Amino acid sequence: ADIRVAVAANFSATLHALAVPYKAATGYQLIVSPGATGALYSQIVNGAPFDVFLAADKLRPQKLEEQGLAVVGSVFVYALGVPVLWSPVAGRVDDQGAVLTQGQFRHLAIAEPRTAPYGAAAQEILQALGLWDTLERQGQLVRGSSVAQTHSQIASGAAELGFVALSQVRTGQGISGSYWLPDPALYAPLAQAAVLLRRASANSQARHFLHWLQHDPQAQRIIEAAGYRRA
Amino acid sequence: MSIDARFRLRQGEFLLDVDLSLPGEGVTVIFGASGAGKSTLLRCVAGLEQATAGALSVNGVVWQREAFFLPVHQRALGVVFQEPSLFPHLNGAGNLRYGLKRTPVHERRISWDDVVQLLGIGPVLQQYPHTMSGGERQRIALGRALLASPRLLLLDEPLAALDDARKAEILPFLEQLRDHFSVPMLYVTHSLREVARLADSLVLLEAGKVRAHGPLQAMLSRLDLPLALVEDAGVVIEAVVAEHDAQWHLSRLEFSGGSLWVTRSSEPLGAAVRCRVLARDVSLALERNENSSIVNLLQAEVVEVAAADFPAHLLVKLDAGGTIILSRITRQSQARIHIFPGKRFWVQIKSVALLR
Amino acid sequence: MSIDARFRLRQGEFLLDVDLSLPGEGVTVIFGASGAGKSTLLRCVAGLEQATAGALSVNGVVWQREAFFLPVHQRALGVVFQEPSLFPHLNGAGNLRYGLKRTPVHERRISWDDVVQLLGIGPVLQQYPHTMSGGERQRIALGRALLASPRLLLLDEPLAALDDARKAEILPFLEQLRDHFSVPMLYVTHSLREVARLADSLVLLEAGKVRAHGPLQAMLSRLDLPLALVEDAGVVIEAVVAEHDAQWHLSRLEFSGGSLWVTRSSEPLGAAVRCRVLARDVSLALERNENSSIVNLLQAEVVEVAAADFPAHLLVKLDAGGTIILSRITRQSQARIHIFPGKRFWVQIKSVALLR
Amino acid sequence: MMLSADDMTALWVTVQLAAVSTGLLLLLATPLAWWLAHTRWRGRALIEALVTLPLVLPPTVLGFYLLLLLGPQGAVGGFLERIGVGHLAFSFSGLVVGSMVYSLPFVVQPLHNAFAATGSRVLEAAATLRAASLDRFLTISLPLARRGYLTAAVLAFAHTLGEFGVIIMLGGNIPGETRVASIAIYNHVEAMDYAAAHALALILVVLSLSLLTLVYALNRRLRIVGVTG
Amino acid sequence: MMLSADDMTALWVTVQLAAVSTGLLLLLATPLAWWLAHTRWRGRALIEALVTLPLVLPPTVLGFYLLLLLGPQGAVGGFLERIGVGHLAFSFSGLVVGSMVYSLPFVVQPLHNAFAATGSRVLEAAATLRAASLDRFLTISLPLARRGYLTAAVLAFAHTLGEFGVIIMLGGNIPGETRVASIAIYNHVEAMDYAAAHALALILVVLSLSLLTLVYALNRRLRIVGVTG
Ligand SMILES: Nc1ncnc2c1ncn2[C@@H]1O[C@H](COP(=O)(O)OP(=O)(O)OP(=O)(O)O)[C@@H](O)[C@H]1O
Ligand SMILES: Nc1ncnc2c1ncn2[C@@H]1O[C@H](COP(=O)(O)OP(=O)(O)OP(=O)(O)O)[C@@H](O)[C@H]1O
Ligand SMILES: [Mg+2]
Ligand SMILES: [Mg+2]
Repeated sequence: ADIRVAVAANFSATLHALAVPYKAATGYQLIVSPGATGALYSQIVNGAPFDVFLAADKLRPQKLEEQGLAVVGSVFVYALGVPVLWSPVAGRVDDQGAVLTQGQFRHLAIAEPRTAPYGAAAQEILQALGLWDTLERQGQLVRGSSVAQTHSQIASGAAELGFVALSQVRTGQGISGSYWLPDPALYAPLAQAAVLLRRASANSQARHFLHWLQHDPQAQRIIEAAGYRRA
Repeated sequence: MSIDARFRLRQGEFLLDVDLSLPGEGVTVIFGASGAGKSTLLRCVAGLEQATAGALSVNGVVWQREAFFLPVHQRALGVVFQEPSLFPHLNGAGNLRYGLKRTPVHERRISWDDVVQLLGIGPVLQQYPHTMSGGERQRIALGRALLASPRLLLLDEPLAALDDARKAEILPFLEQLRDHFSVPMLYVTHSLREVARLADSLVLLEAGKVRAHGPLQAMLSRLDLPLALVEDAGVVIEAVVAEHDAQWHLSRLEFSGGSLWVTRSSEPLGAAVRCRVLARDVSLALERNENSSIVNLLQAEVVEVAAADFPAHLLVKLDAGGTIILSRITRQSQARIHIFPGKRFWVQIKSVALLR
Repeated sequence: MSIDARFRLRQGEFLLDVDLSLPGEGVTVIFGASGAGKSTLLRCVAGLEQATAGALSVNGVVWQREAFFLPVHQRALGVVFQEPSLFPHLNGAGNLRYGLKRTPVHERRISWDDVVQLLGIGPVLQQYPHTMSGGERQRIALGRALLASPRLLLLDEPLAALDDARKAEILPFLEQLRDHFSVPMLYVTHSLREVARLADSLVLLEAGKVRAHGPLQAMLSRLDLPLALVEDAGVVIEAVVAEHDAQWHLSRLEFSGGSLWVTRSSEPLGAAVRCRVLARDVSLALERNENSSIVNLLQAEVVEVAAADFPAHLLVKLDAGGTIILSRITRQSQARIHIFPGKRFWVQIKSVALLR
Repeated sequence: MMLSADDMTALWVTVQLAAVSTGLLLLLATPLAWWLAHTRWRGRALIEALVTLPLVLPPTVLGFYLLLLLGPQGAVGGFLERIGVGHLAFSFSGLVVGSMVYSLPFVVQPLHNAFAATGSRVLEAAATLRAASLDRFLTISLPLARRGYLTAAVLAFAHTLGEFGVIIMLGGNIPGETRVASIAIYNHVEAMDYAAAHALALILVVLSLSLLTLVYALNRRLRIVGVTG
Repeated sequence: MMLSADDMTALWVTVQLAAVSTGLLLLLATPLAWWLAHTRWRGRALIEALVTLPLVLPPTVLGFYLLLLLGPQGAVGGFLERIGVGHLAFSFSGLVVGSMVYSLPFVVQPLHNAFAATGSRVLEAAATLRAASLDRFLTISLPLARRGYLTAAVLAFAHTLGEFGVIIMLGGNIPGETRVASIAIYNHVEAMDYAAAHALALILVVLSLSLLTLVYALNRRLRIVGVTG
């Protein structure tokens, strides 16, 4: 009665929140293995015993599908990530993002654009604002290997501000500090896709969970409350 | 019964190049200056120098020959190294037990109690080597080698760090090993006293080569070897106990050239014993002189007169009824009482050391 | 001029407890059985045992007192340890230079060339310690200590690993240090020959305590100390060169009790020299006997007769005009020629070793 | 401070992993270190360098390569799969292998140094006392290399406790099997549950500190002598 | 095989970082290791355990705590900021500090062992030859601890080459300043650019292997003796 879920680290807290009502409703237990999407992908290619993969992007689930490691047609987007420019210090970030142009900071933290979707989004935003090259040239861009690391770098106070996931900073009490939500037009949507893995193709529970994740209203509510948008 | 050893080993500038056939029983002393190669020779015999080209057989058993090389641990050896190599993590008793435990019970011939008592190491059995004195370490090393009941003992100055009293206790024990257990020994020492006491034959090394070797008596009485020149030069006489004198605590020893009175021997009548007569203890007189504290008088004929190390001295080799005796005299005496080959004298021996 | 040392040091079961006032010049020999505490005493003097309760002053300079402790490297010492502690990463020359480099130029009194030549260590200067023979290591250690031009030498059996010939070369060098450079030495040895040759005073240690100490002559002529019992027992006589005999290569030494002929001395007439007369080389006669190779005859009066280590022997203490001489005789001789205190005899000395 | 049951499990897996891989590593590294200390072969330097190599790659990358090697399609994993043992990825055994590879240099180096420092004199003495080579090794070299073994064990154990990159890649963060404390901490951090992360880190630190202090104190107590005795 | 300019830069930063932090670490660890080898203080075991502690935490977590400490709001970073030096987060100097903390045990342990193995006899002999304690240290202890220094340097250097967790957290992956080779490889792997990852990994491995082999071979050539002489 266990479903093994490999989940992109940024979604792991939300998945834990989902697991509780899911278990209550079905009796099925989710075994959660968080990791970097790229690492999880490599592990699945090399035989990792996961039933379901909740990635941070759409690319890896699609690749697994192409490689025959996932059930064809099972890919769907379960959430859209929302990048946010954030600082734990109240008033440092204005709600127009003007702080970026005024340059009142030494370090701006982002996730690595090549490997983390939130990093890629941050790059697109900064490029759209025409700031990328300057910041890059002046060595002001600090990259974490994951968006969680970026959050740590900002939370520690070492970087004054940075682009993180809304899901990371939104709590039940709202968002502490100051933030700016960039216009979604500035970046490509951060589609996070799920896929049923081949070894679970006959696993009805795993299929049930994916169906529940995609369609159940309670699941949708929890995902939105965590700071994601609906697909 | 013999130990045949042929080695050629280069170490830096030094070349050891020996081809020896030594008696397979008794004590062979290796004698030579510092750096002559004594320790290296023992290491070759022990099999600790692997690179050695050579051959070695001990009483008929081949230990090394061309491609064949018996590993050290299969040679029933006991080695006392020049610098005691005790095991630092074992206490005195642990060190002693090391070889003992590895000796099959039926091969054990040497008793723990004897070794501990004779070497006087009871008090340090619980101590670790770094807390022992130099002499204590050396005695533990000796005991360790003995307790493995070796069939060949290689001893590299085993008594150098010990006082005379302690030496006097250990030497008879080594003699016992040699005689009762017939353990042959190769024994490195700089002490002529130990040579005289223990040696049956003698190898004289010089710069890695054998200068001379042979039975003890023959070697000691050769005037052409440096042995004759040292202060303690002298001969060793093999004799038989002929009489015990209870009143004066003396024993009379008989040998081919006459007889000698020595300190009372514990050996029974008829036993073979050995005594040492130092060249400097021997004086020559024209007449028999009874009114002196010198008790030992022999008649002998001068065989050879040779220069000694000092110009003032001469070495005289005498034949007392077939037994060779050396005497160190001054040139002045030679002139005064006319000492030359062929002439007979009364040989006065001030002191005779009974060795066995 | 004196070395005042008081130490109390416990090491396991062993307790060193000494309070000594030693002459601040010349050689003081520390004598004692293995484990008596000789090395420990030297370590205390060197300052290598920090935990020591005690006091030490060397010729007026305080090295240790209650709370004060002069660090080892500020004591102008030379130490030769019982087991040579050469620096394994330096070759022979590097080891020799170590102390030399740290000695201010104006304090250097001992020449490199002398040391290298006298110790015969030229051939091993480029070798590293692990390739040297035991004796070579010991000589390098000695040279290293000497080249630091110490004001006090602590020598722990410095010649134990050496052959007699080598010893005979080194001893005069040590004497020279003592006399020309007035370097006092504390010298541990088991060799009575070295004692006689070098010592000016003697400390006898037993189980960590001082059994006896005093000037050499007094110590050697005491029949109540174990020193008198060993085979090499004998006295040392201070004399003056009175005559040289070119023909016989002899020199005549004069002292209060008469005169002795010895091997030709290189000292000029009038020089003070030292010679050694072993108890077993001394015989007693009722009459003067000229027809013997014994050249040295003295007249002396018996002072004391004591038992020796063997029941057959007696030790006789004689007074030859103020100079004490020991003789080892047999009980039989005593009975035959009636030796007892007060009686005068002709003392025949078979051999006299000229020491200096 | 309360730990979740999951964290307790992770801690327990960690301790097991560290103990097992340290133990095995000491066993396996011993002959290698011994050989390095005694061989006169000229190619030795290359082997020494190879031993150090696991340190040079970033742990995750090393983990990645190990995954390729030990996974079902890898040379080793595939072979094990075929002979019925099963491949090593995502299993406790796989983690043990990974930790051993990664900690290899910390074990080989101190042992190598310890064996080299023992010197040949005592071994020669043992040989003359009828001890064959394995016997000599067990009764002389091993006890005299005690300090080296302590260092090796401590470094390997501590390193495995804190290891993360190799383990997450090769083990896959599976609760109860391959989720160790370091990964649990990572999970907390990724989930922004800093309090839980700090708590677990603190417990890890306090436990290790007590254990290490105990080990070092015991070692001092048992210490007998330097090698030169 | 062609490397991108970025990768070349990262490689160069890596080498600089490894060289500087290894060098500084050897300097700083020497007195600590010496003290550990010679003190008889009972609390020594605790200090030994503390030295090992950086290994116990997962590198990213250690990096996080270091970031807290060295960042502008940290005790150390804040102090440096006030005296005008600037805090250490996201700078090369910060990386040096981080690497040093993380590699501390690999340096202290071998040096400690080497100093302990030297034994007191040669030091006593040196003292009797007028060498004061610093002099003895420089002329006797140091050369006799050569093997320990080699091990320490190799482990610290190699470990810094492969270090990833501490560095990315503390350094922030700034090209030309704090982006090192390990991060670049990691990124290639994560981005599924395996060719680039393999290329860079291979270069790192080959470079290290050559360097280490050279070092070990030279050491063999220079090797004079064991400690027991
Ligand atoms: N690796 C080497 N390089 C150069 N010379 C060496 C080497 N190994 C040994 N020797 C030399 O070989 C000679 C013989 O050494 P060995 O230890 O056999 O002498 P020994 O007769 O035992 O002397 P001792 O009485 O001083 O102990 C010595 O002069 C030593 O310097
Ligand atoms: N830590 C210790 N525990 C127990 N006994 C010790 C300790 N350290 C030294 N001893 C003992 O102290 C005694 C004196 O040692 P020392 O080295 O001074 O003797 P020594 O007179 O130089 O003897 P040798 O002539 O054999 O060199 C020895 O019996 C030794 O066993
Ligand atoms: Mg020798
Ligand atoms: Mg001693």
